Amino acid sequence: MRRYRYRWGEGMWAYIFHRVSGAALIVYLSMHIWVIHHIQEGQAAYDNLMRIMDKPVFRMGEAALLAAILFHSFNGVRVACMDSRFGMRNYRATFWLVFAGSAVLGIAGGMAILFAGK
Amino acid sequence: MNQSTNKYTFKIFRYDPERSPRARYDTFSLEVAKGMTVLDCLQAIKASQDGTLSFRRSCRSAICGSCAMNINGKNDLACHLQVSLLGGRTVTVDPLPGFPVIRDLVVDLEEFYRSLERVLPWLVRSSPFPDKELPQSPAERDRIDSAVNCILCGSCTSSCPSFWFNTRYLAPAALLKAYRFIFDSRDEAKGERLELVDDRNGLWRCRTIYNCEEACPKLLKPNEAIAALKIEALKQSV
Amino acid sequence: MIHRYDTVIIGAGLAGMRAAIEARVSGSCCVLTKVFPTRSHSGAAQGGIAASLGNAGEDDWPTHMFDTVKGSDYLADQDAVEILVKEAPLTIIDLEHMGVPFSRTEEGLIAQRSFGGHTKQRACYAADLTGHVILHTLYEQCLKHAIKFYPEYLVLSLVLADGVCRGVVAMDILTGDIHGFFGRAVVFATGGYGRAFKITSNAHASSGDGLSIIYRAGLPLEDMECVQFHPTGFYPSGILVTEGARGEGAYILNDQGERFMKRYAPDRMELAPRDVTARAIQTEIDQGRGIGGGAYVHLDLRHLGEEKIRKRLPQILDLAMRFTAVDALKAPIPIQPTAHYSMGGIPTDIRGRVIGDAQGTVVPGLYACGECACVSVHGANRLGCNSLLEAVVYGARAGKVVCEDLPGIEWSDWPKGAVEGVQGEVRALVEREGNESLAAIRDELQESMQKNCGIFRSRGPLQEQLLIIGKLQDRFSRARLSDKGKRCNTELVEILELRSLLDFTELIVRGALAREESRGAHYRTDYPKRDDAHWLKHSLARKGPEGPVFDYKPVRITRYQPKERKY
Amino acid sequence: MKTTGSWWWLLQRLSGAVLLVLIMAHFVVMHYMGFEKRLYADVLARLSNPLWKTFDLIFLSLGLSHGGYGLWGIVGDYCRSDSARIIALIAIVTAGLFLFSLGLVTVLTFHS
Repeated sequence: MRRYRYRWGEGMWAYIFHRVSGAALIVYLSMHIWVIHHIQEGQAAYDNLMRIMDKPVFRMGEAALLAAILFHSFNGVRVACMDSRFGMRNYRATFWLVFAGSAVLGIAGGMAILFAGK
Repeated sequence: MNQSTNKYTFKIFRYDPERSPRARYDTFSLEVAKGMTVLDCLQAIKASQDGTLSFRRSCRSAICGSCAMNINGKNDLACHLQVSLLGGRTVTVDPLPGFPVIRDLVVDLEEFYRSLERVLPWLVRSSPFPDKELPQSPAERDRIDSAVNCILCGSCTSSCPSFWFNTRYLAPAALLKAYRFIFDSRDEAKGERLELVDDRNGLWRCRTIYNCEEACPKLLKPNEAIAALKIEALKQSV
Repeated sequence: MIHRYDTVIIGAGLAGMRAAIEARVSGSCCVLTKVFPTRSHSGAAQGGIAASLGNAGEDDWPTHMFDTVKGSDYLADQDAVEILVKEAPLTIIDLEHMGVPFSRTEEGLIAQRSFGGHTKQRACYAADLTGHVILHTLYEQCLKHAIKFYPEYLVLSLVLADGVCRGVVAMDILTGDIHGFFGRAVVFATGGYGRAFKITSNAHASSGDGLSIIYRAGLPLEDMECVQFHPTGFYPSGILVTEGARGEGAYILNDQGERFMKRYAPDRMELAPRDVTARAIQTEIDQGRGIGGGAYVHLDLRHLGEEKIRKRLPQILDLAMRFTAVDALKAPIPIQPTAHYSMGGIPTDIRGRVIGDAQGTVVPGLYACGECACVSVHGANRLGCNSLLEAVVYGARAGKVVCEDLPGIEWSDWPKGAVEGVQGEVRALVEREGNESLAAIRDELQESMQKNCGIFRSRGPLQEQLLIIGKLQDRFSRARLSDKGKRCNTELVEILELRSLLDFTELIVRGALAREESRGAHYRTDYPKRDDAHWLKHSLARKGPEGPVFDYKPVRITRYQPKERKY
Repeated sequence: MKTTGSWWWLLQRLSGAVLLVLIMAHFVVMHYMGFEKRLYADVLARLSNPLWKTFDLIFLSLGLSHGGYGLWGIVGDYCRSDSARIIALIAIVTAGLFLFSLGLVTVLTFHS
């Protein structure tokens, strides 16, 4: 474990969050495609499934999905811009910008999902 | 004023496979005078408390790169870091992460040195040399300034998570070396070198973590060199 | 284990690697080095490398030669200097073609700046990292030519049989194993010995191991009393502040803010040679005109302007902040003289072959170049920028001469028991019982050398120093190691380095005591004048049955007859 | 066409940029335009529109390729054995193709 003993900074967290959110999105996308595939089984079965998906626990999942999408997207833009030296140089500040942006939008959007139609 | 002294605690990583397969931390208490660097303290500990403490050191003026180690969690040169500026009364000293430890603070840099050799690290020219120097404008020279100032201490590569997980990765130091020649106006092997860093353990393994930017004791920015190389590689393909 | 190479090179600084690049042509070649090649102390050279390129105003080699000879206080061998300065321009061009990233003029030529003792702008530089960039470029060239390195090998002894050099015995520091290196040609490029002094610009590794090995093998060492003190080292560490700072126009100021060099070298001011400037600074300090009466004066860069400082002296800016906590843009830097360079060393002829006596008898198979060698191009005082030049010019020459000589050198036999003898010696050292501390002996040696054999010398302190060294040598025989291991035993390395220091500091002191005159860096307050009638000669010290024995050989004077030296 | 890594690198960034737009649109429609948008009838209506069909197909293929390449990058970061890398590559491509065909079938064959 000595190999990984380092003072972890913003760059590390950005990397880990990006990786974890990316992996989570892959898992979600796979499930999503699989679930939507069930639309072939007819209206009743599908709408029933959608209603189950509307339960609070799944809504929380959706909120988490939103947060993952937001962070992964914004950080992706950050990395691309920093790599191509497009205006951004400070990796710490841009991380916090991305973090704050996805947190604010994620919480606001997540609330909207959780309490929609209630 | 110069006489004001202070007690510091040094927590130092110890490992000597000849004696024990287990690593441990030893703590030493030391009176630190004003202006003493971490290296001065290690020397003092070795001289008066424990002669078996092993570490590399040479120039003690921040140019040879021997004494790169992990101090309070950050890679740096022990010789140019004043203890009083570290903040806190405890200084934790570890060997550079990511490299196998030979003994105490001495790490095996063999793989690090080999990685440099993978980027054709010398000036290549096929056209004939003039009798005089090859002309180069000050602006062209400035372009490689940060890269030629690299002292090969290994701090950046050691701080790179991509390197920890895959030690075949070229890592920041070797990529900086590649940059040094790719952007040298006198060199004529740009394309060849770009192909070398395009290796599957090359340039694209950089995950933009930016630990290298912070780790470099000479305040060079290997990350910017890597970014420039990515763009250059792209330009070559289109 | 015995390794066989046609050429065995010891030391991977500028001289060693440059020699390797030449020597590889005529057979197998390896380089042993105590520290990894790019960690060699050549890399700490900052200001520049001299050559009469004429990129910044008219210049030619005779002027360079005269400056060098005058700088040496006429102790340099002029045939050797002539080779040095004549080959200098092509050597620089050659380095540039290898890839050395020199700083450039607006026209795209190699930039040149002024330097102490040089009457023209002839220091080719790369900001204030000249040694660093040349060292790294030579390492890159060695990689290109696939030269075999043995990094972190400490050479322990020279293998001589029937007066012929057969190789060396070295210890792999990381494993503690002792290896024999059997070679037809052995090139010493082991650097200097600044670590003999407390305040030094030199690396911890600059402990003069090569010189001590030569001395212990019964061969002579030349002009050991000539030790250069660099005028500007950071206070209190002694770390180097390049002469290039003054080359760019920095002032040296005393407590009254006076540019006191006008009293010591009115024509050259801050750009007087190092011996003159260092003595001037020390005199100011000794007479109580150091800053606040302390042991340092000021080096003021501020009037150069931020842009020039950042561009040409970036390293000094960084080091000043880190080692003296001074922002050189806003305040003057505290400086003091610091032990810097050893003009003396292993005597060689102008082809880099080591000579074994005052008559110039060559030791077959043994070569030396760089700071450890004494050709002598620096005489009693080296000019700044001439050391990198010497390392590269004479390194290459040694390599070429090896190529010429190799066809005439037969493989002989490796003397039986050479490795085992050293193994036993090292074992005995590790297992020795005693109560003396290695660090205490080293500290006392360095402190007393600084005090008694520093910039100003005289009979009393020198004699006292001889007694001190005698006592320390005695204590050394009872020094005990706490580290009994084999793997990466750095304490063992330190005690071996201390053994070297104790060997040759005695030669420095005895040489200084014998030379009853003041010449270049060697200054005797009891003999403040140069004495050409008696002392225009090189000293040679070799190991006798009861301590060192001195002999002398004449200085080779070709173009410039000695005259009064004024700046 | 010599430094092939740069192409993949560029494609990953371009697909990422397009996905950023698509996913926002998709998410807004599916989660903020009312629950009925997710039900059978609405989905059916949307998929009858060739524009939405195209949208979904682009979204599907870019999402899978971006994700698949990302996964391949992760494998490359941690995995040094060649055989394991090949197995991982086969697994990623197979899974990607399978999911793509599944999605393709859903989008193309589902209409009234």
